[in-house]
Amino acid sequence: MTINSEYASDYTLMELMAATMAREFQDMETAFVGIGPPLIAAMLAKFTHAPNMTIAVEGGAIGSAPRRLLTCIADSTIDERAYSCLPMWRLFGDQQRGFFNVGLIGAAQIDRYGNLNTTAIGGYPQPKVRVAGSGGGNDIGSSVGRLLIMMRQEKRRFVERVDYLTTPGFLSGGDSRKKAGLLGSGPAAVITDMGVFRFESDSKEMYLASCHPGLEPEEVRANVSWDLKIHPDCTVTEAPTREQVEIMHIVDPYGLYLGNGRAKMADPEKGFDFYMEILENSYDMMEQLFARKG
Amino acid sequence: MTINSEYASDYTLMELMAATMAREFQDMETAFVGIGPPLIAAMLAKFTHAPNMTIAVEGGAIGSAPRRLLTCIADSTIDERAYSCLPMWRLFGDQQRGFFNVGLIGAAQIDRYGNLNTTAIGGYPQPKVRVAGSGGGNDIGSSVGRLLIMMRQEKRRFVERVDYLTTPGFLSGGDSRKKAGLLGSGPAAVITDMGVFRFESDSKEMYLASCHPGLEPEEVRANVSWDLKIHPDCTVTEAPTREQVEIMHIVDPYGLYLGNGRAKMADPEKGFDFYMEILENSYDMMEQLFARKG
Amino acid sequence: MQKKHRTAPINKVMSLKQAVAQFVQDGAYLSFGGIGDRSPTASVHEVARQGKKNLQLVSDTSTSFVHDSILIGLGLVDKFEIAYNWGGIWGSDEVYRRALEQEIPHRIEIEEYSNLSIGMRFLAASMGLSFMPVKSLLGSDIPVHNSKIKIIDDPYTGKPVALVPAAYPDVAFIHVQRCDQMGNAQILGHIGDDDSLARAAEHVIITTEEIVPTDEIRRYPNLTCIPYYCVDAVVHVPFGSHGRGCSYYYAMDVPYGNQVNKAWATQEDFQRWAEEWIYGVNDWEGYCQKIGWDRLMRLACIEQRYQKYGEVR
Amino acid sequence: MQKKHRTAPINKVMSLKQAVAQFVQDGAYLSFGGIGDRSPTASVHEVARQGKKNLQLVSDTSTSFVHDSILIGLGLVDKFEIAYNWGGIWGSDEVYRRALEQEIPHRIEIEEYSNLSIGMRFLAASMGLSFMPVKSLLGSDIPVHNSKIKIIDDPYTGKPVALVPAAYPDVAFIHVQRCDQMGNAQILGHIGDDDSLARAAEHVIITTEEIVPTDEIRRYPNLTCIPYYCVDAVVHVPFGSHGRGCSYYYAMDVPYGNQVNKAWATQEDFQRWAEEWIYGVNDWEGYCQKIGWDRLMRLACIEQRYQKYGEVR
Repeated sequence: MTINSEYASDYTLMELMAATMAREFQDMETAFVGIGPPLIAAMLAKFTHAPNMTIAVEGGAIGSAPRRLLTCIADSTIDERAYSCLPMWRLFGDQQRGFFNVGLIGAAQIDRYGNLNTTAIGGYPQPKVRVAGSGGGNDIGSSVGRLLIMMRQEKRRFVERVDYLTTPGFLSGGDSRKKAGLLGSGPAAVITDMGVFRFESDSKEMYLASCHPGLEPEEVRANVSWDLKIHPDCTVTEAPTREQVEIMHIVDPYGLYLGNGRAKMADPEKGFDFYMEILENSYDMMEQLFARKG
Repeated sequence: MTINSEYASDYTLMELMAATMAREFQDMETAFVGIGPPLIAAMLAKFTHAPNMTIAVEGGAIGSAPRRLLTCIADSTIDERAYSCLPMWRLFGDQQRGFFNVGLIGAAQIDRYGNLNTTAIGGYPQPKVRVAGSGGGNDIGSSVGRLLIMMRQEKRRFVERVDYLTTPGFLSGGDSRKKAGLLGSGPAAVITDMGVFRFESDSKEMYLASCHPGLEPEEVRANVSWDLKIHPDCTVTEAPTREQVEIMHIVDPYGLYLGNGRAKMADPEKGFDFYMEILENSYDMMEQLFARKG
Repeated sequence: MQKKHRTAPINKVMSLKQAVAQFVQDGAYLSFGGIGDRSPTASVHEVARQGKKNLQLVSDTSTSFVHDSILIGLGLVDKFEIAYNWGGIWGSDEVYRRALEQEIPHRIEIEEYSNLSIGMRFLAASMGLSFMPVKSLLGSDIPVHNSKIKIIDDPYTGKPVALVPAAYPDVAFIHVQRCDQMGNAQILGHIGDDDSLARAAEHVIITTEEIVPTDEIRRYPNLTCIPYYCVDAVVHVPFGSHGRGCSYYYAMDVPYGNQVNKAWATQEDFQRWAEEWIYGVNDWEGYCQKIGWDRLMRLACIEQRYQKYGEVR
Repeated sequence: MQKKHRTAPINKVMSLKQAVAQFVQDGAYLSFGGIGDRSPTASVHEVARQGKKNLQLVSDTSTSFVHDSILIGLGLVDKFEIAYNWGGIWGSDEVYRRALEQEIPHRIEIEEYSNLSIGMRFLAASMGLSFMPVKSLLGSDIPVHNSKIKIIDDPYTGKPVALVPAAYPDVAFIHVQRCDQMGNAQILGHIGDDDSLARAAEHVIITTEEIVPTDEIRRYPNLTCIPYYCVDAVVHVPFGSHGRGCSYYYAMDVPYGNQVNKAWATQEDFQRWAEEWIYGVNDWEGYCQKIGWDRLMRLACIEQRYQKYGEVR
């Protein structure tokens, strides 16, 4: 065991989530990745065990190798040294055709069968809380090889039935997904700040597969609205390795996604200089990372 | 009247056809043009009265400005200094959307309502004579703004009903074209080696609009299988101008389309050198033409 | 559906003021293109400045703070056909929340799709068709609340497939890197659905970072994803996507969005922001002046340190 | 329909012999891409040389003398789905005529479309769909003789519209100008339907004029209309379209086609031609040797006098 593969002793919960999610990607895969922490998780996979994984993002770029943090699924960074830039409908068409092994997105609400809500909490069309809408979420959930989900664990977010079904998981379970005409194999894993969830092969019901260090299964169950099944072999989530943490610090050195960097950028006086500083320093740091792991 | 706009005294029948067809194009139009003499007619229009006409061809190129003779709707020449190169389906989609004012194609057979056959003469699927098939012909005839047709006049080619309806003209006349769901306004003119034909506005039946110099309407009618209508104002087709003939000689100096150049190229000994000679000389001649009329 | 107006290969350069005045009517069905970056922000501001109202908007992914939300917050929008509207890293869109949760400033009708299905709506219209099939939307609540989506048994496989209706905007605004005077527009980098949108709309207004000679366009014909015949107006608007970036030209201004996010906290705050940044200037050049040319130049320099088209950086 | 096999970003360079042997079975449903130029002529010859038989072919426009006709004349084809098959300036295709008029060398089933509707078949398959709507074909005899085309009342407008079935070839052969080892392929100039075909096929064999480093691909990401994930094999085949041209690399060899046209006058002539030009050489390099490298170089020089990508010529 090299020093890099030793477990880190110091890491944040967000870093644990990203590191855990990174392990869901395999080398050589083509991945469709959504905005925010999912992008960090995918970059982390690429710079550790999955150097030949290709990342595609909604704007239409495939296989970019940016030396800056991606701030969006459609900022100029996604074009940087990309293999290909396509129209968005073409990229999603490629996904529908089955070229993408795996997709990773977030959600505001999830239910027992892995269906996701990113549209509206409490009522539609005039909800209590309105959120972004499907974007590419519905498309990825409908067709990608396997779907990965990353979200916050709260009882009101883990519900019996989503208020609005934006992105199909397994619908009402069993073979209902297939009967609806959907492609892909549906959700494979949900990773939250409390644990890792997977789905039974026949019923397609979500179960708890591992708890993050320091938590008991019952504590997780208390943050789920339905009677959550706990796998008999439910384990403790593996901690991030030293290498994983180190790379997250290089990829997101100012904690834009995994820390409080965004608040600092909102400062009307110093925010812009701070942003320029991030960009100015990024090139060399990332070049070193590519030299090591690219 | 300048010397260029005077009528030429010496021209071939093919040159008359091309010159007459060229007059069907207007400046500023976007034209979808098929292979062979149609391309010469369109180039001729562009280098005379329609300098801002844009030519699009099936391969996917728009607005090329080649300094070589186009030998095909999809040879490398069509890319030369093009505005845009698109996939073919996209170009035809643009046509279906209505971006193209006019299209010009050839045919093996035509009928009373301007329907075209480019597939099979005498029986289908095992015909007496098999020809190329639709290619883009059906698509252009189905959707382009107005359709122009250029073909040889023979009784067996001008028939009551085409053996195989490859490309829709006015179907069975009247409003049958519109009822079938077709777009565009259908055939506008047919130009042959004997005359110019147009279509009645209500019945959509073809009539003779002008005879080429030296021919009488009855001679044309004798080369049509149905009881051809002759317009009361049927005139004599205007001769090519000197300028038109001069430009055809520059554009196709070796008569590849309008003369016997192709036979010369088939010579196994000297054909290739002849072809190289054509290409080597073309650049300067066409540059001069662009300088004059581009 | 075929075009009513065909556009010719003529010089179409005009001011943004003129283009909006000439092509946008009250009640128009508009689409602002781009996806994230290449946001036609300058055009959004100009439509707002001219007070065009009762608008119907259609977009795939709309980026808050630079896009449709501005018009929604100003009460200029009656209907919104949309897949995604949010601020991303910039945070939540309180204007959008207020409109949909509390009907502030007034109720807007919402018609929802996914990114691919909006893309297919533009693709259908780009080809003069009235619908396209798609394997998204099935089993979700999107078609439950949107009767324009039809779920049918596929006539070839017998399995369920969704049909979405073509979207034919009256006017589309698209910001590009390079365009010639007649409207041959080249997009560098990611394209979003702008190739289809340019064909779907009855009129197209191109704003461009650079107007280049047609001979320059001819050097890379494959980059011309929008030919002149789609285009009605060509407007030279450097930094026309500010807030967002423009690939190979300037980077996204992340702090800008984080600051605007705060400035939109209440409807009164939003109104003050619009008074200052939209109505308080005459045109986009006034906006750039106000943001600061030094800031814009720094965004350009940093982008070009990382990438310049055709170069190894 | 989703892909059965996903291809990874690995080195896929191999010989044409190996690629054909590995991916093409007897009875396969094949498509040779290109449109006029960029004909995958070398691939057609190799499939013929390996005697793959009972083939089903699908193409939009197939150019005689370098394309599907060769396999038809050799009796290797059972079925042909096609919009256009002819020689253009090279004249009539007597092999095709004999096959359809006289069932020489044997009967082939013919299924006819138009160029756009074949393009829509590939576009449908490229997105995993089973059909596409199109406003061509209506009122013509094409659907009369092709029961796979369905004319329906458009569910949105009530007017007639044609539906065409997706085409999912087992293997597509596409010739391009530039490609890296993992299969990121760049087409310069006109594209035909190859962008869709590459996605529609279960396996894709790219023959390329040049194999370039991936860093070179990254300089112009918009030119990569076929990403690596579509591609199973990358084969370096300079002058792989000879007979036809390859934009920016070499011109069409017009006299070649005029000569081959004569050489195909009777079935016996055609057989002799094939013995000499296909079976009489080991591979495409043997063919180039026989045609003459001097001749090929002259075609390259003359093309590059007129155009070179990105340059003003």
